Amino acid sequence: MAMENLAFLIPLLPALAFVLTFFLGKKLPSGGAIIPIIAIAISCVISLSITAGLLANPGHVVTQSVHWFAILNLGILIDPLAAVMLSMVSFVSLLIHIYAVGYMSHDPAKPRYFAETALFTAAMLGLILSDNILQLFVCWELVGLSSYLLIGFWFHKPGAASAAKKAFLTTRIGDVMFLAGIVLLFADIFAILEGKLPEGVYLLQFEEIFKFIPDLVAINSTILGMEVSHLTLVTLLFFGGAVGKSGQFPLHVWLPDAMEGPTTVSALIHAATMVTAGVYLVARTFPMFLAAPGTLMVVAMLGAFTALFAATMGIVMNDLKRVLAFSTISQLGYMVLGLGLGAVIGAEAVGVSMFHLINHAFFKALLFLCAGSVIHAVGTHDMRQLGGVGKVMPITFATMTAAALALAGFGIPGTSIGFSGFLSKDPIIEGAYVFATQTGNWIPYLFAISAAFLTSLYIFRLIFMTFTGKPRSDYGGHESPSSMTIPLATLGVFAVIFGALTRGKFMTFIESNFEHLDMNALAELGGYHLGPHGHEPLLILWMPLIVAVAGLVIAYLIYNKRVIDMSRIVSSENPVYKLLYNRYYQHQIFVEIFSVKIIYEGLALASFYSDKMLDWLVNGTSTFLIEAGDSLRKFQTGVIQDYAAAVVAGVGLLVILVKLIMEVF
Amino acid sequence: MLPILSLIVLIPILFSAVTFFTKTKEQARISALVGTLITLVLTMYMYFSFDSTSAAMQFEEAANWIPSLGITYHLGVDGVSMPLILLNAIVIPLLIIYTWNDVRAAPNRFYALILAMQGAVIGVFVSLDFFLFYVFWELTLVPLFFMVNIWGGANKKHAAIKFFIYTHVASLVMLLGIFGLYYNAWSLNGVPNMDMAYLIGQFQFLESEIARDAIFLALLFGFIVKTPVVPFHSWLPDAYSEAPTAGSVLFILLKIGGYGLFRVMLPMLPFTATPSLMITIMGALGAISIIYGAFLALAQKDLKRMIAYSSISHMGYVTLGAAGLVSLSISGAMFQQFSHGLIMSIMFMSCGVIQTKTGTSIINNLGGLAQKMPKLTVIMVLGFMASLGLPGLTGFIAEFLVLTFSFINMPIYVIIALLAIVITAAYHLWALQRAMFGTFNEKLGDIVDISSYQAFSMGVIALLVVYFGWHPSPVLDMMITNSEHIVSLMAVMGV
Amino acid sequence: MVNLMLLAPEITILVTGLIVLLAGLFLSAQSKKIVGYIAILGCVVAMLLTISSFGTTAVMFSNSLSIDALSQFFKIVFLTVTTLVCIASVKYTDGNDHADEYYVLVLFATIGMMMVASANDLMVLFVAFELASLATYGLAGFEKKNPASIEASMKYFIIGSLSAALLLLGIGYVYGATGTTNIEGIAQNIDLLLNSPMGILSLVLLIAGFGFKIALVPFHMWAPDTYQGAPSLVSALLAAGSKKMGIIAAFKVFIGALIALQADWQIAFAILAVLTMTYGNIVALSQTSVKRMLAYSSLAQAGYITMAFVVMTPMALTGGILYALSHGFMKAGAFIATAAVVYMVTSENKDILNADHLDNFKGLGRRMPITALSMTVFVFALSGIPPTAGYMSKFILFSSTIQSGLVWLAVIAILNSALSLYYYARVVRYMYAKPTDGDRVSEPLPYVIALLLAVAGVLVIGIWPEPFVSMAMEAASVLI
Amino acid sequence: MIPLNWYLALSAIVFSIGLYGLMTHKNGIRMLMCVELMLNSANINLVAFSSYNDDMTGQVFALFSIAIAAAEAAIGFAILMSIYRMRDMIDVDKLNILRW
Repeated sequence: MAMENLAFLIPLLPALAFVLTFFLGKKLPSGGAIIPIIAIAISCVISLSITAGLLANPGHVVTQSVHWFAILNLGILIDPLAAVMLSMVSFVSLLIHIYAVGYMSHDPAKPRYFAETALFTAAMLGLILSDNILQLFVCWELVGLSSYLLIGFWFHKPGAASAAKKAFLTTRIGDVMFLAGIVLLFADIFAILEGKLPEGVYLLQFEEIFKFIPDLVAINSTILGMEVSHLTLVTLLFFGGAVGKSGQFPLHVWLPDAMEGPTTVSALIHAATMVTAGVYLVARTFPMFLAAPGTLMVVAMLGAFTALFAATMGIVMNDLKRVLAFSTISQLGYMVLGLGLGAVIGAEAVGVSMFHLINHAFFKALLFLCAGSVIHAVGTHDMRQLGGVGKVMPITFATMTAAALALAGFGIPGTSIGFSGFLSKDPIIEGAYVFATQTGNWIPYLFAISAAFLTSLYIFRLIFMTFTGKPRSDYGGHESPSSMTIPLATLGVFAVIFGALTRGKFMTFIESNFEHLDMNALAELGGYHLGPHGHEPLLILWMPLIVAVAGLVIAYLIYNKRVIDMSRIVSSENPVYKLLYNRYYQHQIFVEIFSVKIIYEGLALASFYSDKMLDWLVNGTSTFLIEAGDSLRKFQTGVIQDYAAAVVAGVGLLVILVKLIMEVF
Repeated sequence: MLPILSLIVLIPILFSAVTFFTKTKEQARISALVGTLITLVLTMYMYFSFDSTSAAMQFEEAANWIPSLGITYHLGVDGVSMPLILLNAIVIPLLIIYTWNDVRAAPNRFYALILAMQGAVIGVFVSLDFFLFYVFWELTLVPLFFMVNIWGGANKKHAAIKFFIYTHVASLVMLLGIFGLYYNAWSLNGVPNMDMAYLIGQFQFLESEIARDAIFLALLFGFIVKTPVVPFHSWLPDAYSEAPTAGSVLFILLKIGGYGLFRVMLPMLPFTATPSLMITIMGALGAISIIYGAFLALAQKDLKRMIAYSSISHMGYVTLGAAGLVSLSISGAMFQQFSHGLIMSIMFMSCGVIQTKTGTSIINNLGGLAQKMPKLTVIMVLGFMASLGLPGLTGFIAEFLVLTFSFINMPIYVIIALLAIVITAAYHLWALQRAMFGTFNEKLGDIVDISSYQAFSMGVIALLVVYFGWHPSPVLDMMITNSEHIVSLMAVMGV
Repeated sequence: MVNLMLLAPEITILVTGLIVLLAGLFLSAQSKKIVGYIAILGCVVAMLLTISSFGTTAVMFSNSLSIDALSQFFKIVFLTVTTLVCIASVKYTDGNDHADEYYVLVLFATIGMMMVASANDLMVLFVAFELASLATYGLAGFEKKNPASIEASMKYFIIGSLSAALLLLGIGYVYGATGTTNIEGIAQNIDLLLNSPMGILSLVLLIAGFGFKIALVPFHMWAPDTYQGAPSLVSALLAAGSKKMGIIAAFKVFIGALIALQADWQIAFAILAVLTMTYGNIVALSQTSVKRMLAYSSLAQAGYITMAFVVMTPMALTGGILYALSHGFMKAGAFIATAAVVYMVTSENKDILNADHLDNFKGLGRRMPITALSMTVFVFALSGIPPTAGYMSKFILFSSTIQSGLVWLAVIAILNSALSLYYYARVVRYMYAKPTDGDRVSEPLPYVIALLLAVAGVLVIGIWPEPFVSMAMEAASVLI
Repeated sequence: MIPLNWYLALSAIVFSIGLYGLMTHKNGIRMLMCVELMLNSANINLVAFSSYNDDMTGQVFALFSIAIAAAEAAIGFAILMSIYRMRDMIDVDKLNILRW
């Protein structure tokens, strides 16, 4: 098919758009936004058509490959997993670009903005359709770069500059783990092949890597007294990368700060697309995870913990965007948890997780864009100063409410009726229950269900504080222009119905991705037992809805009707509130203790002073010699008698010395 | 056939003399530019007629020089030296363009020194006779000594003399090693011969194990001081940071230490009495340089010193990759030399601009420069990103190859190097944030962006960084060919 | 049959000297310039004669003179230095009423040195040695109105006489033990000296006698004072020429006559070589008078050359001999450059005391570009930076040290050589990196010619050393 | 016949006297005389050896040496004259502007 052959254009067009916009943007209206919009639209069309093709024939994956350097290639692999992501990313990116035309209309640096978002889109699309782990890493870093640039878009604000740096550095920790994983993987493959690299085969392609899974499991190393399979190490290191990029505990600290960037950036990068790259990485290499003993347990536990941990902070934030940021972290936790459930449900976990990923992309992007719309209109992020915005901005209000319902997960269990978030989050929570029954570990389920309650609470707190009641400050405001509201409405539609439309088809489509691999055999290698499921008790099925409704009701009572007085809880006296409000003192721990005290003052200054010592040693030698010369020259007294004495003494000493040495030897 | 190698060495030296006798700045810079452009054209011609699938010496020239000592005038180029010659031939004309409108005393001498330096450095890369090699090797010291001494910063006297003597000591120790090799081979075969390949080949036949190790260590010392490698780096921060921008860039282009590792040390390595010990020494020094340099860079308050230390950190990859002993790790190390030359040129050029425009390079005294200097910021961010190893730029290719393929033989050192990556990112971003972003420091007064000359030369280098980051094969392929050759030489001994 | 043609260089110089002496009687002070040209001509002719007969071997005058490659090589060294000095002196002696005497002394000193190079008998050697010494005593005190010059001359004279006495004593003992003063005769009868209690004593006395000329620590004490105080051009002659006379004498006596005592004198020379190069270099570090610094540097250089006695391989001797030639160019050049600076400074201010102070070299790169550039070449050559004569000589000398397994000596020498870079580089820094308020001055042509010739010599030996190396090898083969 | 060692002893004594004088006296003339003493002690050696070895070389050498000593004295006095003209004294130990 012709469209398939154009697959390489998917990342290249936005990349070209980046270059064009960067250099020509200033000369075009609205910062040259039209260039990336057209480019991404074409990418989107190609992606969608390839996806359509794949839907018709899931086995017909698109592959393209060119030699890059040494023994590496650049290649394209569009299988169902990639196709879905491509379509979502290009589509959401397109909408957000259109939205940004209105949102960024007052900013003088528009060309830079559109160039950078185009760069991001290119990198993200490149990441998704990589057919090898290195190219994925390359694009992985490039999206990190775009994220850095876009968070720091308003670089003249010290907060933005600092947040950009923090985001880059924190994710960099994960990236290094990812890189270490690739290094270890390659070294192991090298060892398995006994140093004889086959000609014409690119070993870092996913398909090639998967062939080595049994050999990799067999290699063991003893680390800290534990016998660990190298596959476990590799997957854990990959997961480390995912933890950084997808804002999982403990590397999530950058994500709330990343809200310093323009809201469109938050929507595109820090909600819908880039942060899901970590989830995508795990999904992409899922066969390795499935075969690695112990890894999926770690994944599930960490995902569940992050889901709850972030949600607790979400309920106390007063900044519109920060609430959404914590919500993103929490939802990413769900996705990671979903992947971890592979331990009991196998490849289905990828389907579940990806489904949530896509749905989340729609409703979270929508939430951010709505927030952006509000901020654009009223000029503040602080919910305590808002209130009653719904009257001024009805479209925003409506779409945001739809998104909130999707996030909180409203729907009727057992049917396909419900907001998209419900239809994708529910299977994860159910999966967690299966996980609990199969492994006896209830923690993921308990965390997930508690987080579901908190999710509902914080998102409706946001809705009520922002849109209902009376204005708490004088902000004026107006409904946003149509270039903003049309994307809102489009996304709103998707947030409401996408889940319901695609539910069944989606899962099977994604699962078909791994059809050619024997997932059960892989699970055997990893020591996981995939059991049948689908017969959960009714309470378990209804539980998510129950907690969601509970959350809504409590939020309504507190923040709309003000029935419950929060003043005693929300005070600096309350240690729990203080802990949450200060975000568990992560900043203090990470920045002040870890970065400043240990890394900077400890190690860097220690090196600094040790280097001073070394330098002193070198300079000291020269000083010593010069001083020695200064003393020795005093022998040259200028008096002839002394000179004569030196000659005579020299003769005498030389006779004695020569005599002595001759005697001794 | 054109004696192209002699020409690319002699033309810069010739033009150096011409430039020295020019009267005005205009004449000086034009003469310098013409000289370097001719060199560039010749180098490009050589590059395009170069066969990157062959590990043999190409464009060889040989003539008797001092027959009574077995010294010949022997030049040649292969995949190890070609990229480095290319690097010099490309960056130096750009450097001259970069300094086009600079105001400084005695411009004729300034440009003459740049050209002399170019001739000397290329001379090192093309020499295939140890005598000639050493002659050029030492000659590279002199222009830099003058450069720092005449146009250097406040502490130039100290920096220049320290650099001069420290590296001279190292060169002399290396010379002793060459002597050892030369005479041992002489007494073995009865004829004096200074030819590099011959002497390296004779190394394995030396009877005494102590002599072999001593010779190896002496040569290694010479090379790693120049590279430089911790703990023999003390000369570098002072020299790099006190030198004028052009001097710093010339320092960066002085890749002769790492070149020596590939050309001389690696083929000899398997035949030392204790190869594994030597590998450990090299690997450990490389890894220590990487992480120690990174921490030191993090502790610096001066932008230029920070870049200097970051250079130490980056050059650690060269030593580590060389010690990795897998053909691709060696290629990675070679590529790191090439890439480091480009990246650091941007870094020092950016820093130079900041220093001349604001009068300071203390990071905390800067701030918010991006608002006044958008063009510089774009190039500088690109340079910094390349330096911290961002994929898509040259630095990543080199680091990836070195890390991945050194891991096979020395996992511990690679893990140390991996830890340093985060630190590397930290100091780069920290410096960018403090110097370029945030609110503008009003004390700095009125600042204008870089001139179009500067933008041109930095921009071209930046483009090269991107180009080779995505398409490294034009230089990487020949490196791989040669490193496979080196490894195959080692494999003969089963190391 | 005596082939007088082989003595033609000496005869030429002698005749030139006599012509100059006679001409001086009849010429006025202004027209005395002509004697300089005569002297230069004589030197050049003598040099050409020496080169043309290079490699001829002959023994003449009852076996008391021998002409061979070694003696001819050193004659070339001496004549080179004398030529350079004479050329530069044309300006120095311009308008001086005593110019004729100056040239006569220079030429006679040169004859003395050349005779030492050909001497095959200790008697001839001693007489020639003293001829050169006496002439240079006078030259050192040539500036009669300059207290420093007189003082330099006095010190040189006293220590020189003492050394002459020691040398004579040593020769006496050798003669007493072996019954002959002929070098080959001594070598044949050496058993008598070996068994004599006078053996080591005579050895050390001879070392002291020659060591005075070579300026080996501790017989060097006069050298810095004299080099500093004497007129710069005379210092050039002393450091570059007369020093080599000590070396060739030592070559002849120790290697030619006393080879059987090799073990003893090698130890002595090893000690002296290390002491000399280290002391010279370290003390030179803190000097501010350029001439004094060059004096200490020439101590260090003498230390390097002395290594040839310790190593005693054909290669080492080749290195030592080549070093003598290179050092002739480098040191003479450096002193002539200093002389040019001193000339410039004194012509600006007659009464200045420390005309050779480092401060006067500030900004020389702008004030006297040719002088500064030449000086740069000389000091870099002295420190052994390629491609110069200094590097080439060090290359051969140090490498031969490694060859014979004396790694410790090579390491000491190498470290010393690195250390020396400090004070040499400082001169360069003063010339190019220090600002000055002085204007550009025109450099006198004779100085410029002498400097450029010396630069050419330094670079030619550095870049195309083959003819020189093979000549030095031939010379070395005479000894071993 | 007087044994050779007696001559050698005499020569050594004369040399030592000369050396002592050279190192203790300040007056230039006296130092010059001491130097002459030392040279002559060496001459004694040469002549003694000559006679004991039954070889004329030593005596010829001594004659040369005496001639050289005379020349040396001439130069020495000339230098001392210059010093005297400049400073009105010939104390050699005052000559120390050149040092260190």
